[in-house]
Amino acid sequence: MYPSPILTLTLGVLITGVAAAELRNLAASTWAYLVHSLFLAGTFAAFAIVTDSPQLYWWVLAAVLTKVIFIPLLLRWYIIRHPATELRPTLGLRLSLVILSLLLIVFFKLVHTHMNFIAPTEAASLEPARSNLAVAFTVFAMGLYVLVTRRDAVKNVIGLCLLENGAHLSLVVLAPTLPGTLFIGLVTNVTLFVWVLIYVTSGIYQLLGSPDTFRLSELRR
Amino acid sequence: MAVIDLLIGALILLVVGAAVTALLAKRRAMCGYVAFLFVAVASVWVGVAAFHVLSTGSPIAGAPVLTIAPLNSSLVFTVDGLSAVFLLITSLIAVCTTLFSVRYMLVDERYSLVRYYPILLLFFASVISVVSVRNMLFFLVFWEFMTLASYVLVVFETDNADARRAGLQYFIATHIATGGILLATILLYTNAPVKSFEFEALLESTRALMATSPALIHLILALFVIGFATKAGILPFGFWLPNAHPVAPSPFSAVLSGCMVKIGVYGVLVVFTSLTPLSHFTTVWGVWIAVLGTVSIFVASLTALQQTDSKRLLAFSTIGQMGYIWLALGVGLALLRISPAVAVVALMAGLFHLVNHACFKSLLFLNAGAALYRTGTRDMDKAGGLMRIMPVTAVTAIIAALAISGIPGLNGFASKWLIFESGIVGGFEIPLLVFLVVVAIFISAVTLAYYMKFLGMVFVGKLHIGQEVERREVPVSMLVPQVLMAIPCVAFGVLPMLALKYLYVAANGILPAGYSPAFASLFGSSPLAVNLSLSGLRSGAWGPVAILVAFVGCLVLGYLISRMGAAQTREVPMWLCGEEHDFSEVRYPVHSFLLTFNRYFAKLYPPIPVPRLPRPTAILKLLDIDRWLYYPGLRWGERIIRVISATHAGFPQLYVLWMIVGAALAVIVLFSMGGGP
Amino acid sequence: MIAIAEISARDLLVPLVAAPLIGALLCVFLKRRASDYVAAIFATITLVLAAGAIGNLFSDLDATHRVPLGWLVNIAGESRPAPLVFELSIDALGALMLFVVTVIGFLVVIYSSEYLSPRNVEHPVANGKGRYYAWLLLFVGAMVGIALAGNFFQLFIFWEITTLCSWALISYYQDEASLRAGFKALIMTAIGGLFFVLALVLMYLNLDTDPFAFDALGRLAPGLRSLVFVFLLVAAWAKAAQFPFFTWLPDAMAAPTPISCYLHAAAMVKAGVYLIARVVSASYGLSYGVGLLTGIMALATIFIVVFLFLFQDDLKKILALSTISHLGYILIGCALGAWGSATAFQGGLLHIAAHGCGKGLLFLSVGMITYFTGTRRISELSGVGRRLPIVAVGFFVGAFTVTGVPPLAGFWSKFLILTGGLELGGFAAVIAILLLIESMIAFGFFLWVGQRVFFGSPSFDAPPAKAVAWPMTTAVIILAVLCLVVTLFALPVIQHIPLGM
Amino acid sequence: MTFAINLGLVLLIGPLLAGVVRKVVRARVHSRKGPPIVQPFYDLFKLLGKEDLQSVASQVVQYAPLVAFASVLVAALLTPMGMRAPLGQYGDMIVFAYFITIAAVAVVMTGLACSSPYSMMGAGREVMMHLVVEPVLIICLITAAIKAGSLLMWDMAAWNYVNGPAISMVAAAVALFLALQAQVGKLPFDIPEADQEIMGGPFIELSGPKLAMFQWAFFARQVVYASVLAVIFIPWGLTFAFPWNVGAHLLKVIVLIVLVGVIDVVNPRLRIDQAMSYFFGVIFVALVAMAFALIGA
Repeated sequence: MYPSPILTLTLGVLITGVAAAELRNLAASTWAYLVHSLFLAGTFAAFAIVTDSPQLYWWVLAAVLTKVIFIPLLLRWYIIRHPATELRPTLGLRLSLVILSLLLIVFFKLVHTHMNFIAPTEAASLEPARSNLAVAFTVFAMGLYVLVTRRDAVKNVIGLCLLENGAHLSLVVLAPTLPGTLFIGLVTNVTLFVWVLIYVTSGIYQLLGSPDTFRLSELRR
Repeated sequence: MAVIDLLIGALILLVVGAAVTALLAKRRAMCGYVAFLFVAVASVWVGVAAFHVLSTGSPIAGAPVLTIAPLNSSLVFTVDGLSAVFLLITSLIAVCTTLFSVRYMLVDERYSLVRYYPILLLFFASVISVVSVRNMLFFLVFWEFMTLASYVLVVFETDNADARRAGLQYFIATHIATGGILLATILLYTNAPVKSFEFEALLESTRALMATSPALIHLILALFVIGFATKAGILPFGFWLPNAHPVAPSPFSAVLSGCMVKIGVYGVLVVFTSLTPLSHFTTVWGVWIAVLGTVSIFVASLTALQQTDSKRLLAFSTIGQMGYIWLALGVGLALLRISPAVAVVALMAGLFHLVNHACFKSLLFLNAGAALYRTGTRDMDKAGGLMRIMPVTAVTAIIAALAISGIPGLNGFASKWLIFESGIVGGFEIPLLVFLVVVAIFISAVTLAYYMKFLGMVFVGKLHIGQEVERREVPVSMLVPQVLMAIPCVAFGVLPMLALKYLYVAANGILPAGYSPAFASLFGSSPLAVNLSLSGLRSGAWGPVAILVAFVGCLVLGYLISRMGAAQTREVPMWLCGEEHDFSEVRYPVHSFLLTFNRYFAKLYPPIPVPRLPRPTAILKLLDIDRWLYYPGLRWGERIIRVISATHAGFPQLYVLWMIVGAALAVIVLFSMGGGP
Repeated sequence: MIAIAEISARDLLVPLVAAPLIGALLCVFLKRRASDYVAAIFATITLVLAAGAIGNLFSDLDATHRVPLGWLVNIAGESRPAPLVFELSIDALGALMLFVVTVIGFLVVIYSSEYLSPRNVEHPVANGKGRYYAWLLLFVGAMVGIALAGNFFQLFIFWEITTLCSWALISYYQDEASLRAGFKALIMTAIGGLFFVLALVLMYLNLDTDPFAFDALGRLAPGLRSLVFVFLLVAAWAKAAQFPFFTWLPDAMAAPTPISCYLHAAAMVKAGVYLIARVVSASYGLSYGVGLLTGIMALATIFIVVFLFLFQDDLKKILALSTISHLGYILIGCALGAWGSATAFQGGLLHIAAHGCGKGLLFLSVGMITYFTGTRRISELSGVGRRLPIVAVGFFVGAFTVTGVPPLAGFWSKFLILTGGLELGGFAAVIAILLLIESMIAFGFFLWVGQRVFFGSPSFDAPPAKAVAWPMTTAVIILAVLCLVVTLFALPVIQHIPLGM
Repeated sequence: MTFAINLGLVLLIGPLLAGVVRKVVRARVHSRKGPPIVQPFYDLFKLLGKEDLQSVASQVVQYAPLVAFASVLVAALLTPMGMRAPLGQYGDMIVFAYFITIAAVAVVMTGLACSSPYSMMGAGREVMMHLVVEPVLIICLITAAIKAGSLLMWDMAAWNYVNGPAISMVAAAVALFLALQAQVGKLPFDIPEADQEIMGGPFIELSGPKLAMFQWAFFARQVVYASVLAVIFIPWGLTFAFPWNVGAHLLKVIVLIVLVGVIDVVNPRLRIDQAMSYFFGVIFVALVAMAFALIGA
């Protein structure tokens, strides 16, 4: 592993991702996510420069607009109306940090090693794409981890966003020729999705008095 | 205009009349008169057409009205001699009963007339149609429509539980009988060389089957005979009749007994003359028909003797008299191959009795109806001596009762006499027939006995009615039909040759050409006397004119003798051994009359037990597939589903977990399948 | 401008399917009276279009008019041409079915406008009529689709739509019983539908050209042909409520009575027998065995029903049971047709129309009884005829029609089946005679029921506001007249329906 | 002339024979002198002059006696009495049987019309007796008809004369003789009238000329019945020349009626059910006779 701007950026993506996942203050978590998204956009930009593909600039633009501006705005819109502290997640902070770190390391290592199995293409097996793709999968796994372990609806949204970010990051590696407009569509879709989720979460809060997703089963009654 | 168009016109008129009367049903009296108008015109037309056929002797046929191609059948109205006889009696009865109904049906305002006149008119239309088609398919259609219409009229008084029960019994019994006829018809049709329901085609079918499968022919003929016997009220198949006839409105009882049951006879005649070639089958089934007829004569008449309900008595009497007709037909059919002369006379005797019975039985039902109209009861114990207030009704009733009991000089005697003559002479060939005739003659006396009872209890004797009964004759519109129907009773009695001349045409028409001996050689040439020559020799004689002249002479002689002493008349009270009783206390009850004799035959006509349908619940459980197959299956499915549904707690984290687990599994599987690095 | 005479049957087929569907869509958004009118208008349009299509067909009854619409995605690759699966067609058999479903559909829509009202004593209905009409018209559309289907595949699609609609309509009142009944009907008919799919798959896999055409069975190998036929037969049994799947039909009487009338007398159950009639009509070389299976099972159904009659006190359930047995009659007509008797086959087809009219009439009459009295238990009713004479006429005409009293329509159909059976002889004759016996028993039973319910002293007071019931009365009268005359114009059509030999 | 002979036989000889039976048989058995032979005529003439008492004003009661009288006379005219009957070619045995029945009908109608419980009871008994007795006559006559091949009564008589006695005819004659007792209304079968219990039954309300006509009709009917038995079943003496054949016939009739009288005197009355059981037996005998005839014996 050798230092390169891209890897540095992706490291940033990882660290801020962990912060967004683990911070108990939702506002702080949102800020962390903002930074995370910025790193992501930076990664896109770096790839644009490295691979010299102009359409990736559209990606950067779209990522900045949606992930850095709109989604944090939406989250903020929610947070200022509701309690700012996350509901207690299923795992304690320390334990969660340990587990998450282990998960990230193991996952990164696993994916990095067996890249041929996941993306049997020429480009994906080479650095920095290889590490980058591993990071993308790690972020994806992180999102899943957040989704599974967190009770708070906003945290789930953030987890979902992380998951999406992972996916989008992998797109850069696997399908850099994807038209910019299509990517704009994808991220806009995610934005809409988040908007809907926030709306629903707000409704859940009104109904149940808490954003606890574990209590969603009560809605069936 | 062809003569047949009169018949078709009459049918159209009746159908139109049905519609018109249906619209007028709210205005009861007017509805009746309008119905009468339609029926009268239609009857005259039909009567003219029928009489035309009888006088010319040649059948008339119209053009096809309707064709059903898949079954090679077309509806053609045809009138031959036999149909003409039935058409004539139908017209007479139709006119008389409809006129009688006008006032009779005014009484009970609970029931809407929309169920009476329109149906009655359709009924007449169907009867006319039944006897004027020569296609078994349409015969059956009209036949069953006739049943349908008559059912509606039988249950006219729907509040009456007896009527309901009788109607149910009637329709089910006759419908099943029709099912048998249908089956027999189709069996013939399927074996026909030319697939058609025309009588001619079915005749060929019978001819072909006779050679190949006689058992099947016997089956078919049995179905036909039983089917038509059911309709004709022949016991044991006509058990519905004594229940159904009394409960119908009296004018329609008259139609039932006078007209509808006769169509069963028409059916049998058609089967054995138009659908079956002359063969030993005719002989065998002729004997069976005669036996059935005799059974009916015996059982029904002896049961009639026990009745206390006037209309029920008349209904049993109908069965008995139908038995006479069947006996005659049976004799005729049995001897058709052996002795044409006797057979022709027997068939004519049957037809003659049929015509006569149509006249006097309808008349009797009208008489009973008139009594019912006036007194409100059919129980002979509750009303009696009506001759005092209803002389015309009573006199016509006496004429009818004496005619049906076979008092010489009236028409019933003439036909019975012919039946006995032909039966006895036929007995020279088939001895069994003589015994049947002996039974018939014995029962002739029984008939006399129960009509004595009927007359004695209802009409003659001391007046015995409730206070509320109006003491006057029924309205004129009810008297005219009675008088009209009494006329043929007397006319055919005095001049039987008048009827025989036309019946010969009818009987001749249904027999193979040139088969029957000449009219004069059978009945002699004198129009005033029947000089019967059955086996070549002169075998019997009935000269009503001469004998009636002698009878009147003797009456005058007797009158002169009785006036010899110039006796004076004086009114005295009834002699009750010197004691004084109110008449109603000492009135002899109907039940006691002939009680000793009736004891011998009390069990002859047991009441038919109403079948109690068993309800085998065990089989029901077996058939409840839900219970032992589907619901248990469903419960098992539910159990499995419950297990699966436990994995769906309702919050998203769990689903994500499942997804992860699933993805991991998939990866592991893919990995282990060798696709891995 | 196009002259009316120039419109051919083909031009009418697409609007014919579309009209009820559009009506259904509109009705979703409408409230009480408005939905009455819209539904009536679209039912009328459907009826008129159907009349036009059938009328056009009369010029050449042997013809088949086709309107091809689309092809199936060719999943089998390039080795063979893609089968045509969406096409509307009309021929004599389709016209017969079309007649039944549109005429009775129209009458049921008219009838429903009054039946579903707050005045209904048994089930006062204040709202929800839009939903009702939407499903009903969708149902009519689906049935029209079945009648006009040009091949098995499309028939199947509309077939499943009817299953869905029946579920919604049976559960219309949304009480415990009706929800259960609707679910039961859905499950049982859908399971039958699975066998239909199996049959379709088998046909597709084994035929290179036109695997779903109606004559496809004839082109299969004999063993396979029987298998496919049996699969289709199972589907038809489920749909037509035959043994052993008949149990959903009596339960489905929880539906509003006009729905019972349409689904369980005229339309849905008839889809099942229509399928078999199609197969028998278009296929050749059906083995003796499959005919035997069809016949024996139908016979078993018929006699089970006769037995079940004894235990019923519910008027509608009696009608339901009777329906089951009459579908058995039609299937027997088809079975005898498969054995080669054109007469019996025509009888079976005629029975589709005759029974549709007769049983429809019975259901509508019983519906009026419940509308006015609030009960349909035989033991609680008497003297209905005095209060509701038209209903009495309707019931008796209907009963006499289905039990085969001449000159009503049922007589002719039963007569033809009987004749066909006796013509064939052997076991077919036995079947025919058993049918005759059943007919007699059913006749006696219906007569008894009719007398019990309609005669005697009235069990309830005079119905209020007779005038409002005119839609129901009209429907009853029209059907009663149809019972009398339907043979006259159905028989010429039926004559032109071929029998595959 | 045949008219006169037949009518004279039944109208004059009938009452006279009754007188003979009373004088010769009954009085002798009672060991008393008895009334003169013409006593029945005295009775009749006396009745004709008596007052006619009416308890029920009924046309039927008015005319029934005349009808009974006339019908018996017509039956007599149909019966060959030693020679061809005057109305023989206008009526055969069935016509005869029906005409002789009319008399019974008249009795019954009278009984019913009077409406007295006694008369109605009597009428009922009359009907019942008629029901069981009349079949015997009919069956016996049919037996003869089967033998003769014709239903004309003279042909039957002629056949029996020419072809001699047959088993069936003898059996029929026996049966008919057993029935004769009831047909003429003598003990033990005078159940319908039964003067001692129901006071004349159907005739309880009759008096004067009406009773006379009935009585005269019954006197005549005795002769008619006896004549049938005599002429058809006991055919000897048929071909004698004119006065002799009538004389022989008269002789046979007298013998028969005296025999009936003897039985009448020495027997008590039966109950109606006993009588019916008895006649069912007689009917059986007659049927056996007919069966013999059918097999040609």
